[in-house]
Amino acid sequence: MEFYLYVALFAPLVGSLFSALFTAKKANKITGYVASFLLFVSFVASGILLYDVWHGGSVHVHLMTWINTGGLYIPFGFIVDNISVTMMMVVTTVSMLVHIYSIGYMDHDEGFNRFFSYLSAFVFSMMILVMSDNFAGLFIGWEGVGLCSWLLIGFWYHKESASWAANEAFIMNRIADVGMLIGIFMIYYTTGSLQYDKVFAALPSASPYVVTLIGSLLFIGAMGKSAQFPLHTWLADAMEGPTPVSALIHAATMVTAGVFLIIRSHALYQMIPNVGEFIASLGAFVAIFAASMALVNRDIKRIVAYSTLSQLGYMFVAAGLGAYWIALFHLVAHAFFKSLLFLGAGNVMHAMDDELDPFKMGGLGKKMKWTLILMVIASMALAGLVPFAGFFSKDPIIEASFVSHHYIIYATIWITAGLTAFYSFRMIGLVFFGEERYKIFGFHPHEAYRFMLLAMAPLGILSIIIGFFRTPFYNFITNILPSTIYEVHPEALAWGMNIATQALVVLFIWYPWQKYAKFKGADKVFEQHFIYKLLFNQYYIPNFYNKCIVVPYTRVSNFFWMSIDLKIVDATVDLIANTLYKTGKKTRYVQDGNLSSMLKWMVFGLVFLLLMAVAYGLAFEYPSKIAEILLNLGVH
Amino acid sequence: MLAPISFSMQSLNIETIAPILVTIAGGLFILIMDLFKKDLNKSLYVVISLLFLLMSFGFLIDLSVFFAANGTFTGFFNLVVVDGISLISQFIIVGASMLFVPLALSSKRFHEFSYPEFFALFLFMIAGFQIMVSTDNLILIFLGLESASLALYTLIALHNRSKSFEAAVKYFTMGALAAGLYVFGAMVLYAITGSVEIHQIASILVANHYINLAYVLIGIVFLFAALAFKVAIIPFHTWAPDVYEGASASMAGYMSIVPKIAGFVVMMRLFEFLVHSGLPWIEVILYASVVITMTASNIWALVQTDVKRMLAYSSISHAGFVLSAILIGTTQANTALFLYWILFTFTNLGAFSMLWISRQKNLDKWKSSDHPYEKFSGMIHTSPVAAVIMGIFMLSLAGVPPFALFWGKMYMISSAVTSGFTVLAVIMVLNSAIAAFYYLKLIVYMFMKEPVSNVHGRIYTMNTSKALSTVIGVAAIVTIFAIIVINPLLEIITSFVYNSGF
Amino acid sequence: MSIGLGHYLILSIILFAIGLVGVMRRKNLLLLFFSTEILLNSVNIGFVAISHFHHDLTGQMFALFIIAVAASEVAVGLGLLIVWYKRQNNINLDQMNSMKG
Amino acid sequence: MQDYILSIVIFFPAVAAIFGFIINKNSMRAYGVAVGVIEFILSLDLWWIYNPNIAGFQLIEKIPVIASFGINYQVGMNGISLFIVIMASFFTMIGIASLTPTKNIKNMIITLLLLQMTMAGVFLALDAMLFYAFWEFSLVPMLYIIGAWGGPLRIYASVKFFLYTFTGSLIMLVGLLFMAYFYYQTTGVWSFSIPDWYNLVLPLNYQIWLFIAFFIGFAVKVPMFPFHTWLPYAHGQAPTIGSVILAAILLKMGTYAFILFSLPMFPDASKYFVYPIAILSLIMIIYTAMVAYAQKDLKQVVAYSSISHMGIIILGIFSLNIIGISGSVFLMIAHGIVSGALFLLVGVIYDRRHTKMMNEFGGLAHVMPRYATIFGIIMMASVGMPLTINFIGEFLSLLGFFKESHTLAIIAVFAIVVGAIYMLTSYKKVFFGNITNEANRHLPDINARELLALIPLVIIAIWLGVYPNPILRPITKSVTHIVEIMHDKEAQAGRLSLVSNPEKLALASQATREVR
Amino acid sequence: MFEAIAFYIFSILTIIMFYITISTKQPLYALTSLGAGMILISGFFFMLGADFLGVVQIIVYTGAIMALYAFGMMFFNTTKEIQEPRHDSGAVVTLSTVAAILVIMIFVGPIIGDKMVSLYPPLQGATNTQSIGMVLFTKYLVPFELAAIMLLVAMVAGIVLAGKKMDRSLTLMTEEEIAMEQEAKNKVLV
Repeated sequence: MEFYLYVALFAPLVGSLFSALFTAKKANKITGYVASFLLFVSFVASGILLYDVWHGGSVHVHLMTWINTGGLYIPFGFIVDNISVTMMMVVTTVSMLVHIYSIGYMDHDEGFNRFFSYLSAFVFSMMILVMSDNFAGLFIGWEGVGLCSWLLIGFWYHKESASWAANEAFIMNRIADVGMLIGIFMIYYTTGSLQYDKVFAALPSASPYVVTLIGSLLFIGAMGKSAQFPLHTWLADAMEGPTPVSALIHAATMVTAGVFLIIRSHALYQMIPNVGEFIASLGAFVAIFAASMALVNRDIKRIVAYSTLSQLGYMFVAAGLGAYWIALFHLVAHAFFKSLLFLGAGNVMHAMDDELDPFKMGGLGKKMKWTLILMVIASMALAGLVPFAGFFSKDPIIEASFVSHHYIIYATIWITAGLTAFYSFRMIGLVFFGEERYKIFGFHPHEAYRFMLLAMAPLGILSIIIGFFRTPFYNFITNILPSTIYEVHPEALAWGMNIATQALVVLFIWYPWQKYAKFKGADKVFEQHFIYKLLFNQYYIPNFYNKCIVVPYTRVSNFFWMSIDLKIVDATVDLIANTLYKTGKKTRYVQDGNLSSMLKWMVFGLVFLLLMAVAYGLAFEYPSKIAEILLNLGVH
Repeated sequence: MLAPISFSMQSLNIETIAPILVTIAGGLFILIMDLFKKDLNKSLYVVISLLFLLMSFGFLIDLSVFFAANGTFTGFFNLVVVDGISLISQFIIVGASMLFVPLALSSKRFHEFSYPEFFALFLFMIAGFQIMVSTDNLILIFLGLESASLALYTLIALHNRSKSFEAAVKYFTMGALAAGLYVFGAMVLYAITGSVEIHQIASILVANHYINLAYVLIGIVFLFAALAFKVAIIPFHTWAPDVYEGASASMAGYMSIVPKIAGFVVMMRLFEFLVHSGLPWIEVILYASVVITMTASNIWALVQTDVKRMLAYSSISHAGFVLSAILIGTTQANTALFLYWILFTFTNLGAFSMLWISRQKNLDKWKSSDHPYEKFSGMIHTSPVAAVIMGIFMLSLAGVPPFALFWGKMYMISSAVTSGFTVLAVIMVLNSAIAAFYYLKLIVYMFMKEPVSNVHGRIYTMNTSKALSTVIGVAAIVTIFAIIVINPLLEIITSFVYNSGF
Repeated sequence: MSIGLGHYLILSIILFAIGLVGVMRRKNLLLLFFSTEILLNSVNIGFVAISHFHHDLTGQMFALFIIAVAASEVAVGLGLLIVWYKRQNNINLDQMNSMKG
Repeated sequence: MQDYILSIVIFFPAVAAIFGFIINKNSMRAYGVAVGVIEFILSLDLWWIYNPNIAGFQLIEKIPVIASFGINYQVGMNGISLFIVIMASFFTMIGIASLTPTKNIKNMIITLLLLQMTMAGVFLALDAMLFYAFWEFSLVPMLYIIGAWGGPLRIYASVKFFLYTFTGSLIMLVGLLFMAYFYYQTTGVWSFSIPDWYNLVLPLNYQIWLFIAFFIGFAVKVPMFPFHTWLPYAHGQAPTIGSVILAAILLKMGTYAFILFSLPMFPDASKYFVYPIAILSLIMIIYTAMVAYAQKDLKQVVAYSSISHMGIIILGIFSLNIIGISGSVFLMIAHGIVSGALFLLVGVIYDRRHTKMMNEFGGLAHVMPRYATIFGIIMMASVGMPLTINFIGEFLSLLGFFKESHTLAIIAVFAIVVGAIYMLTSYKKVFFGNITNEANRHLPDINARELLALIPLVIIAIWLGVYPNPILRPITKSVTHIVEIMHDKEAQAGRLSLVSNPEKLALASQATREVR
Repeated sequence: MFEAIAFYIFSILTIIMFYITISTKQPLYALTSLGAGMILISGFFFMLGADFLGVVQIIVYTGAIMALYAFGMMFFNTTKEIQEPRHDSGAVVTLSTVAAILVIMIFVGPIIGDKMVSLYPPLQGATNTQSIGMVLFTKYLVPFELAAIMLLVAMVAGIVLAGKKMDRSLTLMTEEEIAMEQEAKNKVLV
């Protein structure tokens, strides 16, 4: 099985390097094909591993030693167990499809080869992240995906906004990584190892305080990668990257790494339920917070991005409440339907020459039937309609929060479920139905390439059917994850709740459908409303960050440089030199070249020495008398 | 009627002054030669001087061997003392003179070298300095000092231009004042102790427990002032920059070494017992002198615009640095003084010789001073070898290892450290840092600036000849490879200094 | 009242001080040289007095050599003054300041 | 030959430099490259000869120089110096190879070769005086390089560089002499041999003063926070090659000296000063990173980034444990490679445009994609991306220091944020966006000569990031030895004496010439 | 008593003479008073029994040195009144007075010389001149010879400096000028 592990891991790297060879060359489809094929290989290998693990196997390899010094031992070790193989499947599947899709999407881009190089590199990093058997390896992948995310967000580097967003994403992730790194230090410090198995074996004997601290610190890392509040702003801005990137990285895989981390460390988080509650609360907050912003947004990709954020919130709710398997399951399902949604949005963008404002579209459904269908499937899955994926993955979270008596969380995410439906179908309505507003702007939309749609198709299918695999998945995953089942009792209540949720969802699908599918013009009154502005401006958080962090940071930096470094530290040094030099300049005319004054200097020196000599001589000779005189003068 | 006095020739130990006699004989020989045949070429006199100096050097070696075997010995009624420090300092004096004499063979003609008397006076001067270091009798010291000084004033004036006259007159006048101070100091000590021999003065004072300390200190102050004038300790230094500037570069280089070592040896003899007397006053005064001399002259050197004048101030600073050895007064410190001075001889003489070979006679650009910094601008492009050599001398003066002077500095600082003068050591190194700036200034001009337009590289070696190149070559080689000779030097000096009780 | 060593020494010191004043004040080099002679002479008195009161000849020796030195100095000093005077046509030391700083 | 291989490594370049005077100007570069290659091969040979079983110094040569004062020509290497020497010769080699045609190239190459001698000398010297001599002399070639080939402020910069470091080292000299004196007091013999000094246990108050004296010398060289202002000038004005060597090697002298002197000789004082120094390091890390962010000159950014990274190195050293110190040593190498590469990269655009101001550029990724790629890789190494060389060093240093103090280490970890901020913004300013300045429209991409210099660096930066063991293992071995010395001394702190279990330490001073 | 009177008269006169020397504006007065002062000093020498020195003082100082100075004065044409600025005499007087007072203050006290052993006492039954001769040619032989050298140096120096060769300066002439001069000289010889 080791062989398959290495194939799964390194095939993307090979693809990346292969594409990298052509980066300076003209766009060449070969790179796309090769990279996609290698991803397929990786997918197959992952599948084989899944088969193996499904049957109770588990692969744990040790490739080589990475760092070994002074009692610290970190190998390149990889583990394929139930959790990682699940993630591998998700990653390889979505990546493979996105790769294929990208061949079409990036068709006319001159950075075609470069794109595939980055994309495959991302997959490789993600594979390391999920397969590593220790925290250091995890961190390698963690940073690796961050790097690739930076590269891909800033892929169109000529756009100021793109490069800005790339840097923002990277730096914000870095801030979170500080927590992560400290957490890793803390783990090493506490347990003396970074291997998962050893760490989790040793942690129970550590003090609860330390464990809490470690849990919190790791979660800070997770917050960054999964864009949880308050580090969420980068995700929306990251939509500057090519759409397949958004689909792969900012929906399906990378952003879920935070959730993966929590799931991976479930042994740790089980020990600290209070941190878990915090995670869940934050998740719930982010869920509704992001959904609210999605309600009014005028950028289809950003809407999807906020929805991703919201869904991540759900996952954290589940993970925080200890329902790890549910979190993981939602992660899987979400990966499929959300990437589908993004790819659909990509199709729309392609058709509209990169126009993103849904208010400039409308009626695209006629020209882009397949896209419409796929998007609707994805949106339904997202909204959690029966029998789409979302229903099987998201509703259990709501139930779990109810069952564990977190009613506020429950209420929050229940409402969020409605909002989810609202913004999804607002977008569908605005984009695909109603008047063909795009004509005013002179667009000529067209359906995407056939194979792009074909690449999306599996995702569509999965979005529909994945929900039915919940039970097998449960059986499979609970081999290592805690097998808590959250069932609402009595059964009637469970049914009632389900129906209520469905009703809510349907209501919130119907309302925007009503409103936006026949959209005529913007609701000016509403747009002037405070809440609209608040939501539209993302609660003014980016502004806040800009004003309270970016600008002050720049100012303080300038201050440090201009006022402290140059004017104090450096000036002090120069001052010493200048003082010496100026003293020299001022006193050099002591030597005025006149013989008389030269002689006077000599005599002056002599007299001065004489004074000293006499004073000392007398003091030496008549100490008692001098003491007496001094006493009379009042000196003691 | 008085009985005739009789003493055997043997008892005089005439060999004690053999090296001195040889130099005097050399001077007389030249004078007599001149009587018979005028207008002989200066090269002849150079060679004759060298030969006599060589003979003197040979006698010194002879005496050293004897000293190494038997220890200190005296001659002429204990008037002439041959001990370690007199031998080492005579080695320095004669050796430096041997390096200096060939500088007369410059390719340009300068006034002083047209006189045979120049060489005669030069040899008499050496004899004077040799006398000065090989006695502890204040009278003989005085006579040696004066005869050397009088010759020196003349040698400076013989350069024959108004600046050199000005220099000579200034030096002379101040020298006369210093002579007055010296004899007054000697008088005071004589009044107290009834002796003019330092070792007797010391033993009487110690026996009387420094009774009437104020008198002693007054005498010391006057003597110190006179000697401080000789070695240019602030505030008795004021002659130095002007005289260095007025004299020819070769003479200035010579003056920075030989008269000073003679002065230091006398100081060493005088202060040897004082610094161990436990009188804090002596320590304080010397301490202050050391610190002020090093620092102030460094600061003044910073702002000079003429290289020779800068080197004058730097020489004052080096003298201050070396004075710390007197203050510390341990064997290691005294050893360090000589080691330092030997290394300084080569480096500083080299540096001044470099100035000497670049001496121009009539370049319109640089009329007011001989060696302004601007003259050396971009020297690396026009005259690379000379620039590199000059750079090495500057680095050595600044105390950059592995060049010669670093080892002297290091050993001197070590002696301070070893005797608990930590603060002094720190001041010493800080001063080295200040000093580095002005040496660096010349390097900056030579290596980093663009060459002055219309100046041919020839001007930097205009005055050179084979002899001068040889001297510079020797100085440069010793400066670069000093590390090889340090160990034997150190061993010899230590044993000499230690065996003479310093 | 008898005259002791102290008296002579004090005289010597007073004369020395006069010499110092002269050395510092005189601007004419020739007259400046006069003052240096005063310095040496004052010391001579001291030496001879000490020699007398201590019954020791060293002081007289010293005085003798000081006289010799004084004579030599005059020769050299006048020589220097002559060359200077030939070149500058004055012997005022205020005119002698081409080097400074 | 192997017995004297270290001397050959040290003096071969110097001899070659002297012969360089007679080489014709036009062939000088070829000569320089040839000498550089030979020197590099010689230093690689050191790695081949290196015996991994010896923790202390090996290949020791000892020739008395000033025997009566205990100064010897003593050289030797351990796992720490080995790699820095290799790196030094490597940079000299590629530095000469990538030299752009400039005036007086002959002088430049001769100077570089002399500089190589001093660098090898500093890291291989085992006698404190020899060390000091090389340490000081290394200033001279650098002074010349900056002063003669630098920018408009070159003279100010070079003189400042020289005087500042010179002053610091002179104070260190006082410390050295004191140390020798204490050794003399204890044993009755003068010695400047560092392995001998390792046997000396000093009372705490002595240690503290000596530590301070050495610290000033090292801190200026590193340069540590309040003493750092010469560095931006030096880098800003120096020619590319000067900056490269300055950043890659010369700065490491200071940190290397901390490990060579401060830790094993003054273990108690080191412990005593951990917090003050850690705080200085933190200031270096955060403050200079912020200052770097404020820069407008790309080279200054890299210069300040150097200071920031040096802060992490210092922090790692003063973790006083094996992980931290090993990490620091590793980071020295890493920072050498990365900052050297960065300066070379800045030199590439400087050669083309004769300006380093970032606002002159923008959108360079369009016209110089290969250059942008390499810059990107090196930049990512600089910000500590895992699987690049820097990460391992930073990770270990910080991890090591985390053991010492949680709070301070936590602040220090913010280095990865502030580092990313200035690096990425600078990168964005230079490479991203559209070409705004027409002068940049037709800039040629990186050429073969520049690639020749950079590609090896990129390869090393990644190779050692993925597989650090070949150098981390020897480093750990030697660091462990030093930490053991510290512990042994701690056991008998207090009196001026020799360590009581010298048989263990005897290994250190033993002339071990095991040849493989 | 006689001794005291003589001492005080001589002292006062000497002081006045030397004061005139340093303060007068007439160089001739200065010269004369200096000579007078020196003769008065020889008086002290005679009073102190140093006959030989007294004679030497008169001969060397008044005879040789004064004559030299008189010659110099004529040469420099300084017989007329000289102008000297007086702006900074305050500092001068202060410095010297302080020096004098300091030293005097000390010397008012007793001197340890009373207990001192004489190292070179005058010979019994010999005149002062004889005693001096005895010491001078034994103990002080080397200084005596050296003094001879010194006088030789002074003589050579005086001759060289005042000589005609100093009138032109090779230092200031260019090499070409020197060569031309040499040629001219050769021509004359031919």
